Amino acid sequence: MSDVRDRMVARAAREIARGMVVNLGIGLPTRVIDHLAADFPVCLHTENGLSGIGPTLPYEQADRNLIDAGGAYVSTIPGSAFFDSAVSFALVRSGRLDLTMLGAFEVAQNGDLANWKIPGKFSPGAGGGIELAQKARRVVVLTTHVDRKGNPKLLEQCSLPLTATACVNRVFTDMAVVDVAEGRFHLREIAEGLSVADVVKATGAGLIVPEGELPRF
Amino acid sequence: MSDVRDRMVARAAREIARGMVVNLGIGLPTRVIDHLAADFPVCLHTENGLSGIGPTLPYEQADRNLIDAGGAYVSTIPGSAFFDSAVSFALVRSGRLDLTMLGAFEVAQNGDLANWKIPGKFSPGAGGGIELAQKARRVVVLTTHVDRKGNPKLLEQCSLPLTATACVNRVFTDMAVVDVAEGRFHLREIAEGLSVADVVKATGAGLIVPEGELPRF
Amino acid sequence: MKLADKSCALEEAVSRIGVGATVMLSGFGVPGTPFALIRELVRQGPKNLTIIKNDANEKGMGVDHLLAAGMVKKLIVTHIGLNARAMAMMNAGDIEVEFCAQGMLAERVRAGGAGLMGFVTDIGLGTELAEGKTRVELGGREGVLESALRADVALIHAARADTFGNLCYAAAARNFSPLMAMAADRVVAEAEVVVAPGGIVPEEVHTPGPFVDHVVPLGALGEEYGVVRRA
Amino acid sequence: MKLADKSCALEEAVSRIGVGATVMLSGFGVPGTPFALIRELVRQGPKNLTIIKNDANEKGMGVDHLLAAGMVKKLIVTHIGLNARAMAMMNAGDIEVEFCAQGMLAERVRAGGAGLMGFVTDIGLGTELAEGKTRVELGGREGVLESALRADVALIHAARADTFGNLCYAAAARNFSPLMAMAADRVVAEAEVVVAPGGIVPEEVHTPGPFVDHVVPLGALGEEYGVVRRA
Repeated sequence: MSDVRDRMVARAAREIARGMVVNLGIGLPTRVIDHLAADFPVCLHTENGLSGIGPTLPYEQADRNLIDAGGAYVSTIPGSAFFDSAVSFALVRSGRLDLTMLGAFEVAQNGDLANWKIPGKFSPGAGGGIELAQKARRVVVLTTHVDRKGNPKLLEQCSLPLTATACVNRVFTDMAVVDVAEGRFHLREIAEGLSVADVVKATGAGLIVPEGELPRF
Repeated sequence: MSDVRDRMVARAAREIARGMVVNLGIGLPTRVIDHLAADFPVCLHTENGLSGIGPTLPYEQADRNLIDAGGAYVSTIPGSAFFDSAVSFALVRSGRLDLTMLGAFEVAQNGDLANWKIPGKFSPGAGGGIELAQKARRVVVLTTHVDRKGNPKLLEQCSLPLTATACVNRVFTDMAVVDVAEGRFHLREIAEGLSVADVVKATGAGLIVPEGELPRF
Repeated sequence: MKLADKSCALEEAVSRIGVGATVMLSGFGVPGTPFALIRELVRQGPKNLTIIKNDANEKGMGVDHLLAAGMVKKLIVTHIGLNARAMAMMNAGDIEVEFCAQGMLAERVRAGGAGLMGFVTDIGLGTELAEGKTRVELGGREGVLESALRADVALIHAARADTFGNLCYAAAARNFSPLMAMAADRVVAEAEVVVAPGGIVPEEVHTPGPFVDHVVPLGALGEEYGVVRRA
Repeated sequence: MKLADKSCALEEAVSRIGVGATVMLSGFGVPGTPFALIRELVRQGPKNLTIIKNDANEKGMGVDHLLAAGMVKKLIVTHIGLNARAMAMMNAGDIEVEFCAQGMLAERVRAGGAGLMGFVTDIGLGTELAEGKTRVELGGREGVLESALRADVALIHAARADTFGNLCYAAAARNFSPLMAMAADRVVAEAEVVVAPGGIVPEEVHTPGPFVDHVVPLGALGEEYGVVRRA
């Protein structure tokens, strides 16, 4: 993982407050685990039926029945619990999930999220993402600021099918930390070595930039 | 319990086929247990969350957490399972309950059952009776043939609020075994010492009487 | 990572139940009724409560104390036949009583706990239980709409808990507990035994810790928890 | 009273799945997938099946065998991204695929198992998942109607069973099993270990025996059940 992505993930980890119940999506979000201290009180949830995820295990030590929703072999910690898929999403939908971190294809300035389908190209099904995005108390996105072709992922409007409407609270990218509030993107922090102009240029919607020096990550 | 009621309960016990899952309502139906052999394969269900009810226990041997829906202290048998109230009624509504035996205030010739409410006099709530009556694969009623005032309980139409419509398949009384089919009562068996005329007289609706000698219980 | 400690004193756990609150109480008869939490609620005395419970317990037990103290505005229950005070207060118009079929109460609470708005069922069709409910056609069949129930607070009795709030219930004391423990904004569990995280096997947890806000260790159990000798 | 013995041989347990049947399969990825029952189903070969499962497994495993054998008419799933054959067959129009949000699939199966007709939810509102679904207003909020799912047969993998059909699941292999085990007219459970009634503590049962029709003891587990090394 590149240095800036590692800093971005480390920064995102600070989003997690003591005592939260948190679901980390497949990909970059899962790597947030590496930045949580062993004695930090947090309950990680995975939608296939486990609260209290412990460290990921190498194949040699893996329990064949103990995976997370991304298929990684994980472990338990003291106080872990297993449950069925209905209970797992009851937890999500009834407001017991304090925070979810998700990937994104596109985020719109009103908080719309598209991260599950590219019509004609990629339609594997949404899995549990719909409910995580719609119902977690706080939704943050971890993503590159632009796609592989250099096109911005933060947009005025999403062009792809939505995962959920007006759900994203904050976006962590390899360039910036951006809040979504009152229908606009707000620049909060900026990666080391970049200028505000770099971020503005890479963003496909208006970006409200506060006065003064921005925190760096 | 009077001799004829005991014979009625014993007769009702023969209604239970091998391997059935059965719910026995409060009162007379519960006494059916005493007529089931120890090696007879049957799974008794109680709606407060137990499959595989074992014998009722005296207070000295009771487990404070182990009651049936009527509040009696019961026991488990090898293979018993506990579950919550949602699972318990899932079992009832999804067709896994082969048979229920219930009490009745009134049964109509179309199978309507009234057994939970006497407006202005007795309105304690229906408990689990509504779903047992509506959803058990087979519903049989155990009741006296007439009420305390001598009025018939088997009627052309129920006058009391219904528990469920067209649900009763068979009625065991202290006078007779009566089937409900095609909107009519059909006399099947008769208690020792009674005549068909006795039963007809005590029944508040037409009673189809087959040719020939009726079985006695 | 480790899991948070949610241990809480009895008084504090119950203290945020305000006037007019909706409170779910676990239990079917004696098994599962959180008698200690109810006694503390009576001591604190908020009025105008809406109580959601299977039944109204018996005289001198559980819900009956709330009724005697005049704290109850409404009961949502399946059966109150064993509590003469509840019957009398209902008949006198001193409390409102909403009766549900038992499995419907379980499902309505569960729907609330599962973050659903309601469900469609054919239970009660053709009886007065379906009166006034919205009819819905689904898959060519007719049903009625039943709405989800949620509460401000759920008071739950558990046989065992760990300090993170994982709960286990004994025998038929389970009944409404796992459902109500999902369906309230604040979930308080009293537990006969409280262990450290790791003291309950993950496969044997009945209510996962994330649903629970406070764990109250019980000391010696009061008389109400015991076998009831009715004879 | 004693409880019935539902032990059954593999071949017989699967034999009543006919052409055109709807079949639920437990499992989320490898954990919980009833690989032995699926292999026997492939051997028996009924066509035009509708398969309800969280996912389509990976290449050479579970559902993929059914797809390869041309036995599948329709998949009702949440995600098939790890099975290129399923994606290709969908894109070619060889199979129909109905996608559900994962928690919606869980709830639709559970509703079927709970004898409900459906439920009302706000999940998917404002997205294409809500398109074509009936709108319902409940408690002043708008939702969509989701219909219950049931199957002719559910094939379930359990870690332990008793001969009456009480089931226990291991770790994250539980996922859809307790839901599907309620939601089919015939429920077949394969089990790694089968014990006599009494061999499972009543409080630790995950699926109560009355829901289960057949218990198939597994011998040594095939390779498919093991840890998948993707690297």
